[in-house]
Amino acid sequence: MSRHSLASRHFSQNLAFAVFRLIMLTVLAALGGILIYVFIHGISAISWEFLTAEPTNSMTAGGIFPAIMGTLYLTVGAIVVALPLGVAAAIYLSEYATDGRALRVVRLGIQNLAGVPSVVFGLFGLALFVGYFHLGISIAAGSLTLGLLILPTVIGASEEALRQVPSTFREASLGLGATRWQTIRKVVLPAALPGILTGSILGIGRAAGETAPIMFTAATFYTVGLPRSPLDEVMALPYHIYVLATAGTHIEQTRSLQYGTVLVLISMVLGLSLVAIIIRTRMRKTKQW
Amino acid sequence: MLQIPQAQAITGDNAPPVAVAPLTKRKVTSTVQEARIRRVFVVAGFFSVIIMGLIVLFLFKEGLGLFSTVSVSDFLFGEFWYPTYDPSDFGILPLIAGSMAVTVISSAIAVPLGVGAALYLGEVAGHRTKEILKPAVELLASLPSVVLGFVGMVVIAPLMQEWWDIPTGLNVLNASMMLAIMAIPTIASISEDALHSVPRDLVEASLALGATRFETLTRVIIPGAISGMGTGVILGMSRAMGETMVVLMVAGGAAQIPTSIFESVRPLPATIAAEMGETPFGSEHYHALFAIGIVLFILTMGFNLVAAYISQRFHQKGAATL
Amino acid sequence: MVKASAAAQEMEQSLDHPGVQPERPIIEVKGLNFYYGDFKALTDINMTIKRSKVTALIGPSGCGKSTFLRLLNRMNELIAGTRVEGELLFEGINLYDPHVDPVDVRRRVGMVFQKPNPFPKTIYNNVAYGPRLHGLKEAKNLDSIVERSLKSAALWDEVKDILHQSALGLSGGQQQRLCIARAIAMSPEVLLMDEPTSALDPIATSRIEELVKELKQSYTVIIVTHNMQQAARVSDETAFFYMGRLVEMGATEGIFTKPQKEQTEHYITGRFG
Amino acid sequence: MVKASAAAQEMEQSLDHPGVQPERPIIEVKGLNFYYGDFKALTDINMTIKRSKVTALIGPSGCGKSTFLRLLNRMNELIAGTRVEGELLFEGINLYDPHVDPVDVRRRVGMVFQKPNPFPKTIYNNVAYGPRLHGLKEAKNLDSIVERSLKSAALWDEVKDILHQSALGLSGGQQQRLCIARAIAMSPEVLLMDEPTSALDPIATSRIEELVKELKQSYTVIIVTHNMQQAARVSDETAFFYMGRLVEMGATEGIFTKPQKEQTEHYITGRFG
Amino acid sequence: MQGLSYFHRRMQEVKEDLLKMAGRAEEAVYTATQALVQRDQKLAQSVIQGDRRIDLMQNEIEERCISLLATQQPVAVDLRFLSAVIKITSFLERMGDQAVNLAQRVEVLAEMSPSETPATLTQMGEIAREMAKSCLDAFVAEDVAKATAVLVRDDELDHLCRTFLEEMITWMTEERRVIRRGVEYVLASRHLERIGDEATNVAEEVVYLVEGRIIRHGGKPETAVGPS
Amino acid sequence: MQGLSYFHRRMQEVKEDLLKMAGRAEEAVYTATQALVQRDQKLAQSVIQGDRRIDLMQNEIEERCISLLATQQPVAVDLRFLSAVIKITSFLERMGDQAVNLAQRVEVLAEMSPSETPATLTQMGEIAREMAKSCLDAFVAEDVAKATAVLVRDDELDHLCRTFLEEMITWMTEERRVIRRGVEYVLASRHLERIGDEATNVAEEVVYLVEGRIIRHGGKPETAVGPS
Ligand SMILES: Nc1ncnc2c1ncn2[C@@H]1O[C@H](COP(=O)(O)OP(=O)(O)OP(=O)(O)O)[C@@H](O)[C@H]1O
Ligand SMILES: Nc1ncnc2c1ncn2[C@@H]1O[C@H](COP(=O)(O)OP(=O)(O)OP(=O)(O)O)[C@@H](O)[C@H]1O
Ligand SMILES: [Mg+2]
Ligand SMILES: [Mg+2]
Ligand SMILES: O=P([O-])([O-])[O-]
Repeated sequence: MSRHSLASRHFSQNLAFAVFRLIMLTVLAALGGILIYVFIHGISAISWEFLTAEPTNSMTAGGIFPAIMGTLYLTVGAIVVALPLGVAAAIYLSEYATDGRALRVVRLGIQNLAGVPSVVFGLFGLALFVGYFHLGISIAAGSLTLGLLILPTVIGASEEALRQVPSTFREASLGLGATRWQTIRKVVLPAALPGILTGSILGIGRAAGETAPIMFTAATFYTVGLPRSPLDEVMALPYHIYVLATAGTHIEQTRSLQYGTVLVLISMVLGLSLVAIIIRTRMRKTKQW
Repeated sequence: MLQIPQAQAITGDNAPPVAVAPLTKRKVTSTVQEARIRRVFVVAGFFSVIIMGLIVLFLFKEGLGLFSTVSVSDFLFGEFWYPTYDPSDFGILPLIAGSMAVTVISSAIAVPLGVGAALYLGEVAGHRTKEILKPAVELLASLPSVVLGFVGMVVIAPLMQEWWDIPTGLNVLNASMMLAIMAIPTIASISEDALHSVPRDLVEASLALGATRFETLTRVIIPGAISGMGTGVILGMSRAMGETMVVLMVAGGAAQIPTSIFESVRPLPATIAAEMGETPFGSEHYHALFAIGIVLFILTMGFNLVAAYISQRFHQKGAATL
Repeated sequence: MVKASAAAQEMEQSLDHPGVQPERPIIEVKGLNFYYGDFKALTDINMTIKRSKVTALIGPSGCGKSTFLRLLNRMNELIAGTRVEGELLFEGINLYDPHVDPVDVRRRVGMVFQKPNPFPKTIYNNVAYGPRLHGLKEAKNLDSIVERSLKSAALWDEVKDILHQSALGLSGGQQQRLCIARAIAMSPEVLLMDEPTSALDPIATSRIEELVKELKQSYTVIIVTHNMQQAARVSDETAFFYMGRLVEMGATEGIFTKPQKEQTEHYITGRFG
Repeated sequence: MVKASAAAQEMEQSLDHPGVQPERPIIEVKGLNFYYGDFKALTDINMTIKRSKVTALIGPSGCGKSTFLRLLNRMNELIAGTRVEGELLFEGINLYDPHVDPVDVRRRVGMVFQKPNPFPKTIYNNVAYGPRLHGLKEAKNLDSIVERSLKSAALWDEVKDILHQSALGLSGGQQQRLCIARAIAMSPEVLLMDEPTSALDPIATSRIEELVKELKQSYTVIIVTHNMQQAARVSDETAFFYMGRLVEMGATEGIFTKPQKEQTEHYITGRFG
Repeated sequence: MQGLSYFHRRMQEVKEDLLKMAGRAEEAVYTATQALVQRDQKLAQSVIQGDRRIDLMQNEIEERCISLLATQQPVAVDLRFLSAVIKITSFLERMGDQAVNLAQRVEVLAEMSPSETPATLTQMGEIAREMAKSCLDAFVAEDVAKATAVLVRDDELDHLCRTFLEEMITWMTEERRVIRRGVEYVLASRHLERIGDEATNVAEEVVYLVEGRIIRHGGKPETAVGPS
Repeated sequence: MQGLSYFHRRMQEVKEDLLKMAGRAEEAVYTATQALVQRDQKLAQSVIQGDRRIDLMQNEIEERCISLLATQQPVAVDLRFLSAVIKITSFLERMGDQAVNLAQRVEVLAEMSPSETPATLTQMGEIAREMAKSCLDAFVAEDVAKATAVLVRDDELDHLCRTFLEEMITWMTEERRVIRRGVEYVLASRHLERIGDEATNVAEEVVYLVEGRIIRHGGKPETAVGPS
C-alpha cells in the first residue's frame, strides 16, 4: 500500500471525527447552557419559605409548596396506575405470548400508544375520565391520564429487563419441575426487577414534567391548601410555570419566582433521572450473566 | 456415593417409591391454575390495545360532532381559523402549515446534531467519556418541555428580536430550535443504540482487514445501523410534531401560513392547549379542538407506522441489502 | 508359535471385569416420530436406554439429538406447534399419556444445559430451589440435601465456605457442576445433558466428564455431545443419529472400534459430508 | 533377532518426506510483557513463529492465548489501558514501533474469529471488502480476487452460483470459510485464528481443519484452540501457555508424544488442576 | 478437500510405506530361499546386508503410526488399521530377521562341499515364500478369505518341519560326516517354519483389520472363561 | 475425582494385568528351565498347558489397550504407555511360546536315557531366566539403567549360544548315539537365546516408554539416511 493512500485515509477519518466531536460539544453546550442559565437566575429565588409556603399576593410572593405536592401526587398516582399494568403487560409479551397475530396486534397497540402526542392524551383524559367517568378535573383523572401516557415506557423498560434474563434461567427452572408461574415469580421477576424499576423511573421522571396532559384533567392555577381527596384539583409545577410565564398579570414581576420554579422542577425531574441512570450503570457493571 | 432419599422426603407425602410412582399426581391443580394465571396476563397485554381503541373512540366521539356543521374539506383546507367569531371559521390549514413548518425546520436542525452526537458517542468517544456523556444526553431528554418553552420565551425570544430586529422573537425559528433540543436526545439515543447493536465482531472483522475506524463506520456500522437510525429520526420528528408546550409558548400563536422562519405560527397542539381551557363543554369549538386532535393523532400515527415499517423491513435476516 | 488346544481351559478370573445383570431398561422408545409443525425432525426411533449407564447421543448438527433429548422431559412442549407420535416409555409409563403432568416428568428427569445457567441467587439457594418448589421448607432437611447434592457434584469442598455467596461468582466449570448439583437435588432418576461442556475449557471439561462417570452409579445419564471423543470417553452406550433417524446404537467401545453400519464408521472417522 | 551392523547403510529415500530449508522466522517475539491496566496478562514471552507452518497455541482458559494472538495484529489496542513491553518483530520490523501504522499491520496479518462473522452483505461483497478498502475498483480485478480467495478457502464450488446472495444465508461452516476467504483476499502474510471452529459442528470443523492444513502452503497460520486434539491434528508447531507464560514450544508431534516439560505433559494428558 | 483428507493421505502414505517394507521382506525371504537352494553365498550376503533397511523402515513406520495416533485420534477402521500396521511391521521385521538367519545358515553350508539341498527343505522354502506373498496380497486386498488360506498353509509347513527333523536325525545317525550340515539344515527348516508363522501373524491382523475380531490363539477369551 | 481419573484408573488396571501376564511368562520360563535341568516331564507339561492363559491374556490386554486408544485419545506418556503395553504383551506371549517350545524339547529329552544336561545350556537357562525377570523389574520401576543392563546380558547369551552349537556339533560328530539328543539340545539353546531376545525387546520398550526414543535396531533412521 502506498504511503499516500494510507495517509489520505487517515486524514478523512480525522476530519470526520473532528466534526462529530464538534456536534457533541454543541449539544452539550445547549444542555449545559440551559442548566446553568436557569440555575444562575433561579437560585436567588430558592429559600425555605419558597419551598414550603403557599403562594400569596396573587402569586407574586410566597412559595410553591402546593405545586410541588401536586406534582408529587400526580407522579405517584401515575406510577400506581402504570407500574402494575405495565409489568403485567411486559410479562405477557416476554413470557406468555407466542409469535402470532395476537402478539403483533399488541405490539402495534403499544407502539402507537407510545406515539400519541401528550396533548391528545390530554384530550382523551378530558373526554374519558373528566367527562365520561365524571371524575372532574382532579388528581385521579390526571394520574390516570399520566399513567396511560407512561404505560408504553414502563412496558418497554420492563420487557427489555425481562428479555435480558437469559432464557436458560427459564429452561433451568422448568427443567427442575417448576410451573411457568413459579418460574416467573421465583426466577425471572427477581432477576429483572432492578431493570424494571430503573427503566420505569426514567420514564416516570418524564411524567413529572409533562404539562399538556394535566392541563385539562388535573391542574389548576391556584388552590387554597392541599388537596384533601383524589377528586380534588391540584396545582402542579409545570402548569404553574406555564401560567406564571404566559397568563399571569404580573409576568415581569414574577420572573424570579418563575426561574425558581423552573429550577425546582428541573431538580426534581433530572434528579430522579440521574438516580435511575446511576443505579443502572452500577447494575450493568456488576451483572454478569 | 450418595443415595438421596427418594421423593417422599422432599414432597412430604406418602407416595410409593418413585420407581413405580404414577406420573399424574399434580396434574389438575397445576395446569388449571396455570391457565388462570395466564389469562390475567393476556388481559394485561391487550390493555394497551384497549386504550388505543378508547382513544380513537373518544377522539372521534367528541370530534366528529364538528362535521355536522363544517365539511371535512373546509376544515382541512380552510385558510382561516376564527373559532370564536360569529360566524366562526374552522379552517385548520394554517395550523397544519405551522406544525409542518416547525417539524421540518426542527428536524433540519436536530437530525444532523442528533446523528452526529450518536456517531461521536458510539464511535469516537473513549469508554470513559462515553460513560459520562451518554447519561448527559439522556438527561437532555428528560428536560420538561415547559422548561424549554420557558427558556425559548424568556431567553431566546428577546435575543432574537434584538439581534435581527424582527417584530417578535416568538416565531418558527425559535420554536424549531427548542423542538430540536427536544428531538436531539431521541434521535441520538435511538441512533446510538442502533450503532451499538451492530455486532462487535463485525467491527473487529473490518478493523482486522485493515480498515480504518472511519471506513469501518461508513461501510459496516452505518449500513448495519441505518434502519435503527432512520427509526430514531422519524420518532424524533414525530415527537416534535406532537410536542405541545414549546410551540404553545414559543411559536407566537398566529394562525397563519408562514412565509418566513421569522413569522409566528400556531401549530396544531398549541391550538388545542391554548383554547381548550376557554371552550364551553360540548360547543362547536370544543368539537373542533377534538377534530384537531384527530388530525394530530393521524399525522403522528402515520410517522409511527413509517418508523415501524422501516425498522421491521431492514431487520430481515438473510436478504443482503448492500 | 504354539497354537493352544481349542478346548476351553481355565482362565484367570482376575482379568474379567464381571458383567452386569440384565435389567429392565429405564426408558424404551417405540416407533417415535416428532414434528416441528410440518417438519419431521425425528423418524421412527426405536431405542432402549439402560439403567445406570451413560448413554451418549452423537450425530451431525441438526440430526435431532437435542430434539430427542428434550422429548425425554417434555421440554419440547414449550415450543408451539410440535407433535409427538409413538411411545416413549419411562419406567413403563408413556410420558405422552394425556394424564401425565409434564411438571412431574421434569422433576423425575433432570436436565443440564449447554451453557452453565445458575440462577442469580446464592449457591445454597440454587441447589435448594427445586426441593423448595416441591414444598420442602425445613432448614435442616434443606441443608442436608444441599450438602449431599453438592458433594455428589464434586463441588462441596470448593464451595462449602461460600454457600451464601452468589453463584455467579463461580468459574464456568464450577457453575456447570452447580447446575448438576441443582438437578441432582431433585433426586431425579434420569439426568439429561445437552452438550454440557461445550462452553467450558478442557480442564473444566475433564472434571465434568469425570463427574458424569461417577454419576452413573446413582443415575441414568443421557448426554448429547458434539465432541465424538467425549462420547467415547464418558459413555457406556452410544447412539448415532443421522437426519432424524437412529442409525446405530450399541456399546461405546464397539461403536468406536468396530461400528456395524458404514454410515457410523464414516461419521466417526471423519469421512463424511 | 539380528542386530544390523551399526555402520550407516544406504536407506531408501522414498520414506523421507524431505525437510524444509531453515529459514528466517516470520515472527520473533523477544521478552514480551503485556498488561491490561495493572494486570500482567503475558510475562516474558520469547518465541519464534516459523514461516509457512501452522502454529497452535494451547493452554488453559485465561492463560493469555487470545491476548497473545491479538497482539500480533495490534487488535489489543482497541482496549483502553493496555501496555506492551518488549519486542515483537514481524519480518524483522517491530510491530510496536511508533512509526508502524496498525492499519497497515492488520492488512498484512489477517484474522479469523471464533464466531463466523460475515458482513450482512452479499458473498461477493464480503470478499471484495478488503481489496476495495485499498482502492481496488475495477470489476475484472475484483472478480478474479474474489474467485481466487473463495477457491483457496475451498468454498468456490459451493457458492459460485450464489455470489450475489446474502452471506447470512450460508451455513455456519460455510460462513467461517467465507471469513477465511475474506481474510485471504487481502493477501496477508500471516493468518491468525482464534478458536475458529468452536462454534461449529464436527463436520464443519473438520472441513476447516483440512483447509487450515492447505492454507499453510501460502500463509503462516497461527491458531488458538481449546481443543487439544485439534491442535494435534492441524498444527506443525505447538506452543503451550500457562498463566501468561510460554511453558514449551516445539514440533507438534514431539509435544504430543514426548513433551519436554512436565507441566505440558500434565496438561495434555489431562492430569491437571 | 479434494478427495482425501490430510489424515487419510497420511494413512495412505503409511500404507504405501508398509507395502514397500513388505516388498523388501518378501524379497528377503525369496532371495534367502534361492540362496539356500543354489548354495549361493553372494545372494545370502545380500540378504544379510539388506536387513538393515527393513529394520529402519520398521522404526520409521512405527514412529509414524504413533505420531498419527497421538495427533489424529483415529477411531474405528482407522484405529484398527494403525494398530494392525504397527504389529505387521514387527512381523515383517521378524520375517526379515528369519531370512537373515536362513542366509547365515546358507553361508555356513556354502563353505562345505557342494551337495544337493534336501527336497523337503526346498519344498518348505517354496511354501514359506508363497505364504509371505499371499499374506501381503490379503492385506492389500483386505481379503479375509485369502488371509485364512494362509493359516491353512501354515499347518502344512509345520508338518513338513517335523517330518524334516526326523529325516535329518536319521540321516545324521547314518552318516557321521554330515553332522554339521544336518544341524544347519535343521536350523534352516526352523527358520522357514518361523517365516510361515510370521506370515500367519500378518494374515491374522488382516482379519482383525477387516472384521474387527481377534482370531489369534483361537479368538476371544470369553469362550474359555471359567473359575481359576 | 478423588486421586486418579477414570482413564488413569483403567490405565492402572491395564498395568496390573500386564504385570500378571508378565509374572506368568516369567514363571513359564522359570519352570521350563527347571524342567530342562531336571529332565522333568511333568514340569514341562505344566508349562505347555499354562501357555493358553498367557495367550488369552495377550488378547484381552491388547483389546483393552485398543479400546482405550479408541475411546480415551491418550497422548504423550499415556500413548507411549499403551503402545508399549501392546508390544510388550506380544513379546511376553512369544516368551511364553519359547518356554513351551523348550518344554517340548524337554519332553523328548526326558524320554531318552537319563544324562547330565550340558553345563553351557544350564548356564544359558539361568541367564535367560534372569533377563526375563530384570526386564520386568525395569518396566515396573520405569528404570532405564536396568533396562540397558538387559541389553548387555543379551550379547552374553548370544555368544554362549554360538559356543554351545560348536560344542554340540563336536559332540555329535564324536558320538553317533547322541544325535537326537544333540539336535534337541541345539534347538533348546535356540529357544533360550530367543527368550533372551524377547526380554531385550521388553527392555527396549521400557526405554521408549520413559524417554520417548526408539533404541531398537540402533535407533532412529536419520543416522542412516542416504541416497538409495
Ligand atoms: N424450534 C424449532 N422449530 C422448527 N424446527 C426446529 C426447531 N428446533 C430444531 N428444529 C429442527 O429440527 C432438526 C433437529 O434439531 P436439533 O436441535 O434436535 O438438532 P441437533 O442434533 O441437536 O443439532 P445440534 O448438534 O446443532 O444441536 C433440525 O433440522 C432443526 O432445524
Ligand atoms: N479486556 C480485558 N481487560 C482485562 N483483563 C483481560 C481482558 N481480556 C483478557 N483479560 C485477562 O487476561 C488474561 C488472559 O486472557 P485471554 O483472553 O488472553 O485468555 P485465553 O487464553 O485466550 O483464554 P480463553 O481460552 O478463555 O479464551 C485472563 O486472565 C483475562 O481475565
Ligand atoms: Mg531386523
Ligand atoms: Mg502363545
Ligand atoms: O525367533 P522367533 O521368536 O521368531 O521364533
